Amino acid sequence: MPAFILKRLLQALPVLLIVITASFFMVRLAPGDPFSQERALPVEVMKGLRTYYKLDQPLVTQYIEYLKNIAQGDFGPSFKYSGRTVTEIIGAGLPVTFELGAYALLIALLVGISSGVIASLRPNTWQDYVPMSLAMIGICLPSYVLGPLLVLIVGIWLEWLPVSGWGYIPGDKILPSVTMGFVYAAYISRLARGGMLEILSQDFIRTARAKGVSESMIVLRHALRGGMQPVISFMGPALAGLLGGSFVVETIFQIPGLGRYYVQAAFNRDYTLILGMTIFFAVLIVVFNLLADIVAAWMNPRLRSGKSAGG
Amino acid sequence: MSDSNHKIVNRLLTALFVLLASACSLNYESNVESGNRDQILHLGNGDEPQELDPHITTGIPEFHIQHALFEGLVAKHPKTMAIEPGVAETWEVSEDLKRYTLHLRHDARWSNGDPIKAGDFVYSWKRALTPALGNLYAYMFYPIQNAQEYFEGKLDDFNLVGVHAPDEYTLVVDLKAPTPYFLQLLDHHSYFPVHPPTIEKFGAFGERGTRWTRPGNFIGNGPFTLKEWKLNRILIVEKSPTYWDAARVRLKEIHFYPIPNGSTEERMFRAGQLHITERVPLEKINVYKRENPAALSISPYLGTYFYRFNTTHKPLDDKRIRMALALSINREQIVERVTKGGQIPAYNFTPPDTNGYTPRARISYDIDRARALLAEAGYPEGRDFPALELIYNTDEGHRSVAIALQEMWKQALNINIRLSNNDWKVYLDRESHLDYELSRAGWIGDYLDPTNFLDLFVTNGGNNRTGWSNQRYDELLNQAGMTGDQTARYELLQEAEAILMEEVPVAPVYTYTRVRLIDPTVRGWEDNILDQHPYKYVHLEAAE
Amino acid sequence: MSLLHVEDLRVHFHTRNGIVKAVDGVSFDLEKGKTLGIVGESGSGKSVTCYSLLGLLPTPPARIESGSALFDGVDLLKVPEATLRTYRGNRIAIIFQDPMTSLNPFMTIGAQLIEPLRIHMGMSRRAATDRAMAALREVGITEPQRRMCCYPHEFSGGMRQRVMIAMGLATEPDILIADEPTTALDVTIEAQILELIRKLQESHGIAMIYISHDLGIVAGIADHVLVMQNGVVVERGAKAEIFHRPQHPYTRKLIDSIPRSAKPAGSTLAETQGGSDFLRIEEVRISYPVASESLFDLHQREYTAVDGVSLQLAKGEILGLVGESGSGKSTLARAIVRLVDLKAGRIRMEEILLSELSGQQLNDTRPEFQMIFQDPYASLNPRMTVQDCLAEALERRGRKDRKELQAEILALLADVELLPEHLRKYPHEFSGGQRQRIAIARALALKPKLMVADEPVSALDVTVQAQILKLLLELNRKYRMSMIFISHDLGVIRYIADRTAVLYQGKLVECGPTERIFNHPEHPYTQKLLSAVRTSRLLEGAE
Amino acid sequence: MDNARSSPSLWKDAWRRLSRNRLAMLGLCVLTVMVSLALLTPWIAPYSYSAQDLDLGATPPSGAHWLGTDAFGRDLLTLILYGSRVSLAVGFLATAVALTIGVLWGTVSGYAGGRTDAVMMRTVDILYALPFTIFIILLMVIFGRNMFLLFMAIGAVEWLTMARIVRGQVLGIRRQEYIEAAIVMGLPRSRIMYRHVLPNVLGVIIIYTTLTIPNVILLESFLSFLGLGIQPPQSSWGLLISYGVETMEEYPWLLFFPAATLSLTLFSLNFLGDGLRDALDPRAATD
Repeated sequence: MPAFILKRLLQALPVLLIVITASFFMVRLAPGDPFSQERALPVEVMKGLRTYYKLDQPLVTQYIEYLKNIAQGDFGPSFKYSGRTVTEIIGAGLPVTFELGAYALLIALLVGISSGVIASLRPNTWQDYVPMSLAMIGICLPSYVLGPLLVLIVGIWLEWLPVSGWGYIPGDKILPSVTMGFVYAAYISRLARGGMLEILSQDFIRTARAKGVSESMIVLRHALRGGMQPVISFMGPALAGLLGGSFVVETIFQIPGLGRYYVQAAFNRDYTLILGMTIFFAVLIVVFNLLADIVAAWMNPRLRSGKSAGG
Repeated sequence: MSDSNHKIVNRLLTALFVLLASACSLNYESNVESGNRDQILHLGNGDEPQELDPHITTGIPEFHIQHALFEGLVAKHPKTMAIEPGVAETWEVSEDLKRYTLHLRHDARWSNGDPIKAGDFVYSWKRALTPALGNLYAYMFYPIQNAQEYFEGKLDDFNLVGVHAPDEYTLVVDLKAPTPYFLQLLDHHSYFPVHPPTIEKFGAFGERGTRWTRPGNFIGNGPFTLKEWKLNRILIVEKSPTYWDAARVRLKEIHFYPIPNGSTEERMFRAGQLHITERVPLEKINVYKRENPAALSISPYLGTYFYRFNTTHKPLDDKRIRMALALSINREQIVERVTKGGQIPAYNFTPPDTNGYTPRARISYDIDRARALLAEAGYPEGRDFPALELIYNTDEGHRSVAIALQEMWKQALNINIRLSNNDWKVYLDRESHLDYELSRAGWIGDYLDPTNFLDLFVTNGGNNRTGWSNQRYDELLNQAGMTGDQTARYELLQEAEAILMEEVPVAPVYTYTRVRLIDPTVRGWEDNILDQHPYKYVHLEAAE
Repeated sequence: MSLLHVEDLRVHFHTRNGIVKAVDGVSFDLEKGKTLGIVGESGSGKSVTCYSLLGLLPTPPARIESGSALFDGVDLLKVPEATLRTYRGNRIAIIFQDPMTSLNPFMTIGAQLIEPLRIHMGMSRRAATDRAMAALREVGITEPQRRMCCYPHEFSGGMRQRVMIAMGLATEPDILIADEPTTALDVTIEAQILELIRKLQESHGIAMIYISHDLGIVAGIADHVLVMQNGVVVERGAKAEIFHRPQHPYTRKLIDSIPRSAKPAGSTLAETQGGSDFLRIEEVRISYPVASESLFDLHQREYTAVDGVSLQLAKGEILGLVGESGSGKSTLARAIVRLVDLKAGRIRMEEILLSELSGQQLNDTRPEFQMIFQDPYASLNPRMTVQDCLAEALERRGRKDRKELQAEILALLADVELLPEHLRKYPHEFSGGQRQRIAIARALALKPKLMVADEPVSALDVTVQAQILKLLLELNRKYRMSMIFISHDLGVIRYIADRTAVLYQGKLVECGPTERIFNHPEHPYTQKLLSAVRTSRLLEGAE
Repeated sequence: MDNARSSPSLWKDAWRRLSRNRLAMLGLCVLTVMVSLALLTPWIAPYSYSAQDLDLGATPPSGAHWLGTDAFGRDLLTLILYGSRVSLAVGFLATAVALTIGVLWGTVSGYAGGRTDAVMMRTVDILYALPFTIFIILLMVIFGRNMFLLFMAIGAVEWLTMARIVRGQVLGIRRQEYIEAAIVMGLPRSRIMYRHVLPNVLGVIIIYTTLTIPNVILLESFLSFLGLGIQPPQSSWGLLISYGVETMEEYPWLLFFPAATLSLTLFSLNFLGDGLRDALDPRAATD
């Protein structure tokens, strides 16, 4: 297992390098200038800016320079937010995004797993159909619909919860977390149901029943760990998505997270910020895919040691 | 089996109920309530400010904040936009209208208590004209003698530029030509002063992005000073005790919220989290008109919404075609049914009553004439007319106007227009490279003068972007630039405007309005055509 | 008054394809301290009978139509679920057939052992742990402290079955139901487990229901025997009566199916062909990398499964390969068909050096040597009909026109005694024996010169086992096919193999003509193996 | 046709079983109706898709406009019908692209294992991490804008997850004895993957596909915002929904009907998907 982790971490290096290289050139090839705007720029200004940000040098030189800088942890200044470095911008959004992602994850897991498990206990009865229909609605209700809908109902009509913000007013973290978590909950619910149905038909569940274990304990102690395997493998990319932030949710709820930069930095052609965000996201992907594999192994003892016993 | 399941279900339902119940019991004071008590104005401010340095920024959100943090040599009356004293208490203009002598008030102070000297302005303007800084608004200085030459590097010695400080409290500015609107420019953020020791403390003279604009480092000279700036979250300014007119300032703090999304902003306003919004989503305007007209504020805005024609592209190189397209726009319907924000149909390019100038030339709504022109140009009843592409940057409002126009042109002229939205930078790229056929555009005036609009279309002007060129037009504008007499000047501009409306490189659609939601407790916030709101006149008064 | 009295039990399965009468009027009594054996082939309803007593059948589709099961004055078939739960694992315990799937792979052995003690006896965690460790010790597991923290996959099959037994006995039940507890185990282990169960039963005075398809084992352990066929009891009586004076033809068939004779005369081809160099296995060594446990230990450790084995096989000869699990016999078989690579040594078939082939060359040669797998269900693609499966194999030798293909398929079916109407069916629709016939037909379709059969009959009922063995012998003769036949069942080997090789811990310990090995085993391990058979098959000893 | 060679019996049997599943057939019917409506739209739509009535504006459902009109006075039913042409085409075709690449990639990666697997899966990681918005903008610049590109762009992102999921399944199946049996038979790798591995991961593929289609339909609206994809006056469900959200308080029908249409499609897809999965599992029928 540890050798496996080490191997995967070593694989991460070329992955990151390729991501950086590809993004670097993709970003430069994209049409549009980081400094262009409605009002025409005087040639002198443009020249001044390009010199200032060293965009007048050959692309390869810039690339090598960039690699050198990031090796030292310097991601450069943002082009758009000229007074801030990329590191500072990401650093400012990171805690918020992670917190939101963590709450959303919690909600997604709680709601998703419990509804999926409940549905699996009595397949093809109302107890199955109700949560599964909700899950399907969750899948077709994207967060840009669900978010405003929740705000309208809970925030404005019922006046139960704040409509926006993050940590300004007590309770303002609830709606964004729910909005972000719900879509994932829908997927998890379906996956959990499938996994549980599979496990509940296994022989060892019969063994547990033969031991006189109560139904709830059978679910909690005997079936859950195995039944969650599909959820775990889904969680790798999902976690990266959750913790990488969401443009939509952050915009709807006015949350100072990172998600908005994926789209905005690209729109602004903020070269350094795009690259910074890409690297950040790539690290998340690598780490969480690895983590998902590790957790899967931890949850499933058979995968823990390299090879199963017996011939 | 089933009873234990029910137990699980019941437990979950109980947990859900407890969660909701605890959520309901949350009771909080809204921003508006607490703001009214403490004189804190909560303001929606569009995008996150990219920077606070007045010599670097170009955006409106930054401008709003800079107006609280800095003060120029002169200021404007909140309602009439008439020039008022700012840092300069008095000023004289020479006979030939080319020399301004400004006398700085002695009690003007930086927020750290330093007195503001005339030399600070020379320093600041030199900084604003340093190419390395990349000041996009450097051209605002071009009326000043040799400023353009210095900025373009043709001149190295700043002493030759027409700005001097003969003593600590006098500033002399020499202009290239009589510029009737020059005083207005002094209230523009690019003319704002910066505190030289602070600039030097945090970086080199011409260095971008230093930390001098951060809370704690920042020194300004406006009625407010920077208290807190959290990225994408909030920017707080508080009343500056060193401001010379501090007695008049009644607000204790202003909270600027960067809210890029209009729907979010509107919901925040409704939940009492904002006093004033930056805008109102299209579809909400009618709702407020109907249900809460008191909160809706619509005021004319110095800006024109128009369409550019690529005059280098067939068949748009034919002015008859351009005219036909321009004539068949039902502007009344667009402002009433599509934009809905009280916009004024625009039949000429310069907005009406721009500092006393109202263009006489008009493009009317005349479908019959449009059809005749189209037929004359070789496309009777729109036959064989190529499907032109109309580009616009991705935005709900632009899309709506484009959809309406598309159908209008189809109905009136039987021609097909393809719409194509582009992301902002691609749109700019295509427009400036004349890689388009029709393009949506807008122009907001920086100062109250028709040349601010008509200058756009001089040959090879950076903002022309239509490929259109007219010698007479260029001459007229050049002449107007030399003319000091306002009446004679306006006559020249009228003629230029007439040429523009004859040749139609652009089709004006409407004159902008500013649509905001304003809480009734806000006082002293006046509507004006430049959308400038000197905060020192604003205060909050809770309605009893 | 008997401990358990079952009267007219009827269990039906209501499926989409109609009602299956799985148990149709079964009655029996179980006395304290006695053992009741229930014998029958798979599908005879013996397991369903026992599961229904504890409410372990999935409802639907199963439904108990009638009957009663009085235990301790209570009708087990009628009490509510909650009451029944207090009996399960407490007063009535059950040991399931397959210890691989019946233990929860996600929980430690300890956690699973402790569970019934905590539930039924209300023991503290500590007391339960002590009791569980004692139970482990009782079933002969050393170092119980350490084993408690292990997961099932870390145990061998025999150990797992011991754990299952310990779990069943820990609460000291009144009745123990053992559902084929040794079927999946090696002979030597089977003997140990049976011995263990019997000892424990005696010392605790437990009544037991022992279910098996193997009459030999039931004969060794039961007091009374019930023979079931198609949900009905066809014969019942004391052990000796059933075995020595079987009344019902089915019972007789069951007894006759037990392979205990030598290879039928005249079925041997090898001598007539002469020479023994059809297949030469020379000094073969095979090893696996073992995952390292520590981050800093990066060099791979190896586990040697087969260590320097040399064997020869003549054309048309059947070589039996014997050994317990872990002896390397399966690994060797897989190496011969090139599913596993050799670390050293060579394998040569006629002129071809099998062990050196690779890529396209290997693929082209593959039809020459085929394999029959242990589990016919796992080795058949669940989504292919018999038609598709055989057609694919036949076309491996080149495309054929439809008629020719169909004719060949039918010929193959006839060879393995399947019917044409089976062609459209999927593997799951067949019984175990039929599935193995399909697998054999698939292997035959390629007309191999060498057939490697890895425990081809171990998963089958005795009667079916006999049929398949007969079939293999016939095919061997008909196609003059050489065969390597792997089994842990010595009876089977004795019946089919010309020569027998014994593997122990990856090494070849003995090799020679089958009858010689059986009558005069030389190596101590071979002797132990043979004596184990004698202990478990008491019937043979009695004869 | 030579049935022994070409189509395995699996599909024929699957269809037979599927036709007995009432929910699945209901789903299939609804989808068929949707697709036919989409195909017939130009003939059956009550209004022209570009016809505006600015003076009418947004009106709730009425006799003249069954589902109401939008702010331009356009008939919502017409918009949804024309939108279905775009959304269904995108939903099915882009998913097909994603499916093809993802399944191929995942199968090969999972089946080959070892270094090949590592390289292929890390490639997936890389593609996950690349900045999508920039990628789309680049695509448009290089290839111009058209529907084909839209499918490619959507396929390019959606196949990644598909590949991961398929690989996971294939890893499990690779060690099955029937795969070893196929190897021993000397079947070429491609055939083993196609005939033995793929049919046994179909269940998961189908379920994930039914989840991908709505995803793709909604993704289209994002791409349309970027300028890739469709342009007004054309419409799609995704666009109608996202514009409907903006006006949900004033004109709730503009959100409700497009969202309901999408949900109906998804429900049908799900029923069909579940049915198909069961139908493709020969064991499910009698167990």
